Amino acid sequence: MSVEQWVFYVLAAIAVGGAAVTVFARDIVRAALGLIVALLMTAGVFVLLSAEVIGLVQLLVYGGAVAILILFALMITRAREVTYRLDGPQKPLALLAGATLAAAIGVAVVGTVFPTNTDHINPVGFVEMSTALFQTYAVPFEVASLVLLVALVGAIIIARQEERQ
Amino acid sequence: MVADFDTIDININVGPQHPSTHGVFRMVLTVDGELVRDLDAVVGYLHRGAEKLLENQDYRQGIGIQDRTEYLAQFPAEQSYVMAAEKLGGFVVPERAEYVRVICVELNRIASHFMFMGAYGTDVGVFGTSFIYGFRERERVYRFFEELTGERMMYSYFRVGGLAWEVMDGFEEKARALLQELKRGINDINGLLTRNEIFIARTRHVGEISAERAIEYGLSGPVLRSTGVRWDVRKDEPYSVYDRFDFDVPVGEFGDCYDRYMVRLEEMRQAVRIVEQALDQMPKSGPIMPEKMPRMLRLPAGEVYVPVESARGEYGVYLVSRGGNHPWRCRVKSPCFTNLQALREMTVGEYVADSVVILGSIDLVLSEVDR
Amino acid sequence: MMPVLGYWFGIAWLDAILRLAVIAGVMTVVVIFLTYAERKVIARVQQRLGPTRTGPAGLLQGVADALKLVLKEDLRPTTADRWVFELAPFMVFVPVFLTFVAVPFTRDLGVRFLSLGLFYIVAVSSLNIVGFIMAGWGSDNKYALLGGVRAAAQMISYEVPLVLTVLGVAMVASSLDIRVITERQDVVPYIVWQPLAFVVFIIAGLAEMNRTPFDIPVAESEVVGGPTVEYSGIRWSFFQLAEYSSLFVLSALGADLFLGGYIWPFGSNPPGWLQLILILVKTSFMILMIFWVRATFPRLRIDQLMSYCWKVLIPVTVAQLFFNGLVLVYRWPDILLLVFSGALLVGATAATAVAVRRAARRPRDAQAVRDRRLQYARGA
Amino acid sequence: MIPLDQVLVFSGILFALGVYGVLTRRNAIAILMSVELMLTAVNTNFIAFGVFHRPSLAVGLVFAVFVITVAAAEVGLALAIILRIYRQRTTANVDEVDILKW
Repeated sequence: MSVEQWVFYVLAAIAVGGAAVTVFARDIVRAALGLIVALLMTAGVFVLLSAEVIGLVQLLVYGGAVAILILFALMITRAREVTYRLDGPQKPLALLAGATLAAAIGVAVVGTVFPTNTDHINPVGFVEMSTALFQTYAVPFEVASLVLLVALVGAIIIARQEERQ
Repeated sequence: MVADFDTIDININVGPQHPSTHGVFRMVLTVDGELVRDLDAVVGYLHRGAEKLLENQDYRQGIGIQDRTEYLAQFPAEQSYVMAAEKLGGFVVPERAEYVRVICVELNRIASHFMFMGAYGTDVGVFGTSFIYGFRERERVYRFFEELTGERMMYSYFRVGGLAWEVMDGFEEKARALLQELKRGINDINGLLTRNEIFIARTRHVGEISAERAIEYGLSGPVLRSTGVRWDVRKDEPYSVYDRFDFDVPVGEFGDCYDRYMVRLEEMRQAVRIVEQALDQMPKSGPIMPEKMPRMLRLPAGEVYVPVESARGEYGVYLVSRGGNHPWRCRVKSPCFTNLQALREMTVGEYVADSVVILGSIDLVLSEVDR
Repeated sequence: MMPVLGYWFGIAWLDAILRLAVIAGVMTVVVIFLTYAERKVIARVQQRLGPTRTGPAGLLQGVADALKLVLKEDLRPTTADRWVFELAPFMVFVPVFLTFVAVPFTRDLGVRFLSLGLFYIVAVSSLNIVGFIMAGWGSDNKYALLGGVRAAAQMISYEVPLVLTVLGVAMVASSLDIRVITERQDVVPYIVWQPLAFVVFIIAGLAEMNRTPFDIPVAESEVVGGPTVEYSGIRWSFFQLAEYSSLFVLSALGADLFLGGYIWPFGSNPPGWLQLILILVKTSFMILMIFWVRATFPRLRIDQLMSYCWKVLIPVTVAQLFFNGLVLVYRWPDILLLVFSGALLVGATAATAVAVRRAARRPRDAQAVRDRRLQYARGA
Repeated sequence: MIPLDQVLVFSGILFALGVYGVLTRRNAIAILMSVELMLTAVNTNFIAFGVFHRPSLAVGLVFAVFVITVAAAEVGLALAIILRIYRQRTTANVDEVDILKW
């Protein structure tokens, strides 16, 4: 096995561990910290897959986003003062559903024969990707930025409604 | 329809061990995020029963206790005490002694204000520079006092009736040289802080209090004058020889932290003016104690209250004598204690960061608050 | 920091580990002497001597302090969230460590030269926010929590202008490779074309590093050190290490991006030793400036900090970016870059100063302001 | 080199964990976190297919960028909504927020 493969296994294992913490932890702050571990390690996987730009975007976006998530979590659950139940009674069923889904995906992946040769990465060049993003898909990109803007404005309006009343 | 946004107000204990409480003072802040909702000032950590001690010391020994009560502006405290005793005993202080007292008191005021400037800068967030500047200038004054009295802080230099001993040789020249240095020091502090935008933004309109409320609280000193009330014991109820000097009483406009700073800064300049005039007018020779002073001081029965303008406001000593060589009762009206009352009103509704700035702007001396 | 000579020993992982070890060593030494330098510089500003006792002219003071910190007891509050508390210093330190990797010091001296280096540094350096929040939350201390929340608000906000300024430079250089950006400055450094970007870069950088006048999260006189208040010994020294390393990285980056790095003013290919001297001089200049600011400026308040970021820095940097785009796309003469950027800089500075002074002169009803604030906080 | 199917299994596990989280959590913010996990898993898939396809498809990466954009917008909006609900109902528990009109 190549070094890259080992690195991938380590990253993937940590990412899955972090994800597990996210969904199993009883403390919401720890869940958020688990989430950031999972996201960072996934960013590492992106870099391994030669998609450095996406990996870096992932770092940039989620570093701040998760920090904000934690803040909100603190604000809303009063995690230290009040013992807060994060999970509902549907836990066993959810576990079943999750496990089934994982199994199904696993089976599907192993069973599928991909139409192209899939044991080699073909790096997408930075220029190539930029061309795709800003020329071929310029309109969706603009729309996406518009979505962000609208979401931002909407979020502000929703969160600040009191002031007008 | 909208329910209360039910967040928990956190109580934050600022002090008694905190870098910005200027001594062992404690304030319990109830904060909502960064906003102060309530403030509970807790005093008494430095209570030593100074007033009770005064009752058990004779009049001369009491002077030393006054030094320790107000350890940043010792001379005004001494002055208030000895003036009370003089008033009870009917002593007439020689003119030369009065001038030396005024010089000491005003230099002491400058030293105290320098201390304030330094600590205040640190409260607002300057990394030590204002502190060092302030202490450098204060050190000059202290060195001068050391030469004059033999002590750096606890002078015990004033006596009922006059002064303990004659001033050192070259008093006048040394004082004038000191004044030149202090003027430079004032300009240093002025250049460092006064026109700094961040300093303005941090202190302007912060901790405002109106003139009416200030008078209702009985505030005095720079805190009162910053609200625009032109009231200064030296001007309005002149004692000692203050009526012979030409000086201004600076007042502020809004009663905020910036005004309190500016009033103190201007007061330092005025103090320099007073000292210069005093040095000019001072008799070059003459007695420093009245002719006939008894060896053991026994004051007639009676009671008397003598306020002076200390660096922090009206510092008054209330003496009750039943005859004998020590006061029967002695109470100190300390300016900080009264000024501290307004802290809550000034702070509630401001940000957490402002609370230390406001506290600093009151210029606390905890030993004087707690006594 | 070493010449890039391909893989050492030809073994990738060994090479990586060696490089990391070298960075760790270099960073420690740099930090030790930066703390010494800061104490000396600030002492000079304050007209005192600073450390003089340990070693010649106090040079070993930093080493002594480091030793002391290592030997100190590592305390943890009993009520602290154990793992969050213990991992927080690393979460603060590691991103800074990672940014160090991508900064070129001379043409051949650097750990790794990435074609996306600038983007990499910006992305990675944003991660230590999480470390500060972890420290603030994990300590179970109200000062720490307050500081952690402040750190989050501040660092997330100031990341935006920081990114926008380096983006301006990247636009002018039309590259994200820091070496390429530096080498485009062989005649004119980018501080000339983008003065606004340079100033905002330093301001936002100060805020990202929690240094005066933006040391609100760790304000000594308010929250007594903020997130770091419960830390001692080696864990505390990790925060210190992170702060001074990021100071160094940011200064080196600023020198590379704005001051012509190892190239300007000696044409496109000065000899290696000259490159090293150039970059060190420029980095020192940046560091000195930051120390100077620290010695003389008061601290902003959190609301002023935020409104300064969102009302001043972000609009002007976006405007600059917009003008850059116009100039570059329509191939207007380069001097217009300077004109626009300079005009924005002067305008923003003057507007801010005037606004502060005008607000200072205008009376207001203090009690009403405070009541309104309290009411708003109650959500009513 | 990393085989494609291993990457897919990895993303599948992440996705399944996210699904589990969404189903089991009651706290709105915790649900949001699980959704983020799922989005990342999807992203991994996009990128993996993008780079393993021969000739490589920039589309996969472009899609990943869009997913991240949408995720960011979603976090912002969702947090605003959660905050709003919390202000009115003093809870972030989705089981208790079951009245659509009042």
